[in-house]
Amino acid sequence: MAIEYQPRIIGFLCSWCSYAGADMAGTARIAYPPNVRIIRVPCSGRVDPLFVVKCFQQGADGVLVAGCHPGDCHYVEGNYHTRRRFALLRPFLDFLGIERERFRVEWVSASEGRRFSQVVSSFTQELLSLGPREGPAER
Amino acid sequence: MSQFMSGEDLRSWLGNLAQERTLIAPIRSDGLVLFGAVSRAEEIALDYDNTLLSPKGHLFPATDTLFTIERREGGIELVPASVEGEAAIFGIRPCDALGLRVLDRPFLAEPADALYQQRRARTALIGLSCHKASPECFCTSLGTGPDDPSNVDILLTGAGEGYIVQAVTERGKALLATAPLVEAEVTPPPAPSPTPVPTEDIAEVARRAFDVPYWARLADRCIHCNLCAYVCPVCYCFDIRDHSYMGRMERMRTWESCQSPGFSRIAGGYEPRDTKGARLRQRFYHKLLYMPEQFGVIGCTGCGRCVTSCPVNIDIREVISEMQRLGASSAS
Amino acid sequence: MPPEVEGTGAVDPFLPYLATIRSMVDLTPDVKLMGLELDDPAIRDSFDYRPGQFAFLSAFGVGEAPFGLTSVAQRREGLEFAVRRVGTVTSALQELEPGDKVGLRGPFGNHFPLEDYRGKNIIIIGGGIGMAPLRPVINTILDRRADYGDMLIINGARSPQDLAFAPEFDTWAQAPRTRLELTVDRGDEGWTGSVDLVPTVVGKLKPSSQNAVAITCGPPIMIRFTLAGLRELGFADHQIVTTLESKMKCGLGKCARCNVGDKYICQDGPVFSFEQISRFVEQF
Amino acid sequence: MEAIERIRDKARELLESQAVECVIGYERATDNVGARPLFAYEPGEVARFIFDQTCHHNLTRYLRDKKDRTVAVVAKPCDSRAINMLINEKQLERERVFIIGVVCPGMVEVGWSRPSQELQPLCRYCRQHTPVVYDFLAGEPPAEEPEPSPPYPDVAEMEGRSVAERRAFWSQHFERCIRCYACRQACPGCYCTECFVDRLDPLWVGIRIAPGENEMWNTIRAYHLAGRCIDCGSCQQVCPVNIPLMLLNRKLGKEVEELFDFQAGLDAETLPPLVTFKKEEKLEADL
Repeated sequence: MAIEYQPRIIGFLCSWCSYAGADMAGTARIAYPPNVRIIRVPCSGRVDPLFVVKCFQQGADGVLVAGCHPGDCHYVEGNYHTRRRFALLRPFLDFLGIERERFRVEWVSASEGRRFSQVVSSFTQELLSLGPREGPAER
Repeated sequence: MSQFMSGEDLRSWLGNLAQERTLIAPIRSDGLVLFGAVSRAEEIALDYDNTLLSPKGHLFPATDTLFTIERREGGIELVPASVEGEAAIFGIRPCDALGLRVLDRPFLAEPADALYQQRRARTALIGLSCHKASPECFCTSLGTGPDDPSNVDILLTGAGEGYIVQAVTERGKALLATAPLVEAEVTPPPAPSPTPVPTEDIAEVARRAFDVPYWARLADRCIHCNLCAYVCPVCYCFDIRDHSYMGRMERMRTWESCQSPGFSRIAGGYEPRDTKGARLRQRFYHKLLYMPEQFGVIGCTGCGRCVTSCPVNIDIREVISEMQRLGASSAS
Repeated sequence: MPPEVEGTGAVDPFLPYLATIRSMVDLTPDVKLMGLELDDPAIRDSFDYRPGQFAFLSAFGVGEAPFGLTSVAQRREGLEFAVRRVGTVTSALQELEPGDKVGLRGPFGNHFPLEDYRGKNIIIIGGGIGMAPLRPVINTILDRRADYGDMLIINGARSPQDLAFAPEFDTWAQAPRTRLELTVDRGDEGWTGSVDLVPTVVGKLKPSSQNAVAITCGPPIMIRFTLAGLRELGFADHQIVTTLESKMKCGLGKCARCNVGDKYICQDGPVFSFEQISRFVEQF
Repeated sequence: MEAIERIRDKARELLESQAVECVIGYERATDNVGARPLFAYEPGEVARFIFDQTCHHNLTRYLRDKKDRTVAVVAKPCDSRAINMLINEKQLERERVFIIGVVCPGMVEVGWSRPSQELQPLCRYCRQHTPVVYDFLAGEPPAEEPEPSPPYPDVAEMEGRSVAERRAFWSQHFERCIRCYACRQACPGCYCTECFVDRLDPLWVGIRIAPGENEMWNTIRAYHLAGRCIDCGSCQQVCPVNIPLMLLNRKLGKEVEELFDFQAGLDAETLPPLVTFKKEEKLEADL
């Protein structure tokens, strides 16, 4: 029997909001798909677009960047930069042939455990329907 | 009387050759002519001046795995890379064939570079004489010429509807055993004559032209990309590092250029060649003085690739002429 | 033995020997002394080297870098390298522990011509990690003390804790006809010795150039001023020997990274007298 | 007076009065067809200057090599935008550069020894024929700047293809990259002391010259120029293997223009979009 395709998602979560939100989902026993590998970052503004491209190059099926809602950044304005940076990266990835659906930026606060679970679920569903990325990333 | 092969017969012979060994030949794609592996003779470009990159990459690849590193039960095993099968490069120009002869000096010197040595031993060179001299060509000033057979196994020279075939080496003769050759009375067209460049006593001149302001002035223009080294049939500097990907470890070597800023910077940050002028001079001195001193050969074959591809027109022909002038004047 | 290159009878020169780390000792905050044993007994027995020679050490998965052999072959105490943390390979090597595997290629290069120095007075001038290739020179001379004249060792470092071979200082200082002078750029509370730059100490001590050889290794700036000082004291360029550092990648005279004029530092060097260096077209 | 005469006169005047150490302009290349940069230090050298439709090099790239000197540079409109960009990014002091602006007729496609009348595609989309900043202008500015519509036909064409086609297109191009870094070296905006591709720790781009690593290199380099690329096309011009690098830059340029109404280097004061933000703006992640 063929092994069922399971998308691999790399999730960069801001330590103050989204990571805490993911934690909240865990302690509240809210289930979400196990497809996301979480990397905790101090701020979503720490996520260099290079990290995202590197993830795709190394074989990720999807990349999630999650941070505090605009206005709630622990570092006051980190996520405003995040917002601009990735508003540019997303169409650029698409232009390179990496479907825009494979990359998401989401705002998830520390209290939004349920929202985190929904984000991961819907992202996983979307990636499942897209199917695996074409060809190995590294040749 | 010469051995002769029609254009059609050449394609069919090459097609057969591609079945029995890896055949590297010029291919035209996106307006560029590059050497690449071909499986069918139709893919081969026959009407080209010269390829964008020299064929050195098929013996000394831009990226080469020296060995793989395998972790086994706490221990480590090193698995050397191996070279499999026979190969032939078709369409190599005499300048590039000389380039390989020059590369032999460092790479086959004891202890020989294993991968290069194996590839060299297994690769037949089927040369193609030049039908014209491009404006940048100056091979005749460097000891070869448009129809020089001395560094190939077989040399083909276009004549009329086909090619005059010279079997130069025993290996060449063996390869031609199955070729549809005919005896014919054909005269080759006169060899084109590239514009000469004054290379006489260049090493002597170079010694005297070392400390001149010319190098700093020339380097004003240089943007220090690696292009000249990468297109050159002779440049052989390389870098070695490990590459890890998903648990797989390889020791790799890649092309490197003496023009890249960190090329000679040592641990701790000291940079012996810390000016643009010193770096640029190194390129020409390695070719024109150090290689002659060390190996007895000039590290340039007159292919002209660096001339055509330099984004800012640093033209080795002009540099050589300037060195002649500067070396002569500082002697007097 | 590494496998032969198919059909040539030769050995792939890029393939390192495997070796096991036997000891890792902190010498300074950023230098560790790595003791190695080659895994293959046949190679271990035949592996011979001289002071001044170097080898490449591999941190597998990262890469390899050249290091001077700092042990003495005749002592048969295993191979020792002083590894200072300066880049990715040295950092990876410092992370390793006894029992871990490294790769080793070598020995490469020429060596200090100690045979030619018999009967001469020897001045050793080392700065920082530059003492690493000089340590086997000192220890070889101490092992054959009668063969050589007086020995003056000048060892400088940034601070007292950066004097890498401190555990051996007593042995050196107490050896017959041997004088050890230590100096630091910045002292600390316990430091009672000299606080001076190495070239200044050379100027103060004024070693005689009569029947003498000066062997020096250290940062380029130290070498430059030491050279000037020694010349002032009457040392001819052929009496001053150093070991050149360069960004080598192969050690085989192939990668051309260490090319200076018609010399490859990895094969023609790394040991040169200043008489030889002054004949280079390009000066380092 | 011809533009070239005015350039030569101004250059001679600047050198004779020692107002500048050197004048960076163009001279004829050794193929007698193309142009190459010329650094004139002596008034006697100014006769070698040329200016025509083969002078495609962006000479502002050299200004960082002469950072502590006062120099004059011949700048086309796109090049002049690089000067603004560099001043904005504190890489250049306005006082240290004398800008000899040239009205640009558009550059032609030139290959070694291959003369051509064909306008470079990039120049067909150009919206500035007069430099945006200069101290002296050689040539008469056109009555009004043309507004090509739409300004990004090349990008739009690529956007019209399927994701799979785009992926195939780029992997085919990136596969050819030999990582000579001529694109970086020719770019006025690429001035990092240590480029991400040269970093060993952390290692972002592996030593292999292979498609995956090449893709990393080319895409991240383009992204680093998002909102900074001044559309001069130097990277693409120098690429030995004809990778359409400007298509990457122009895609980002188009997005920047649409999202933030910004074009790099039009002035030296407006902050490029990725170093600033507006709290109230609504971008994709908020929708």
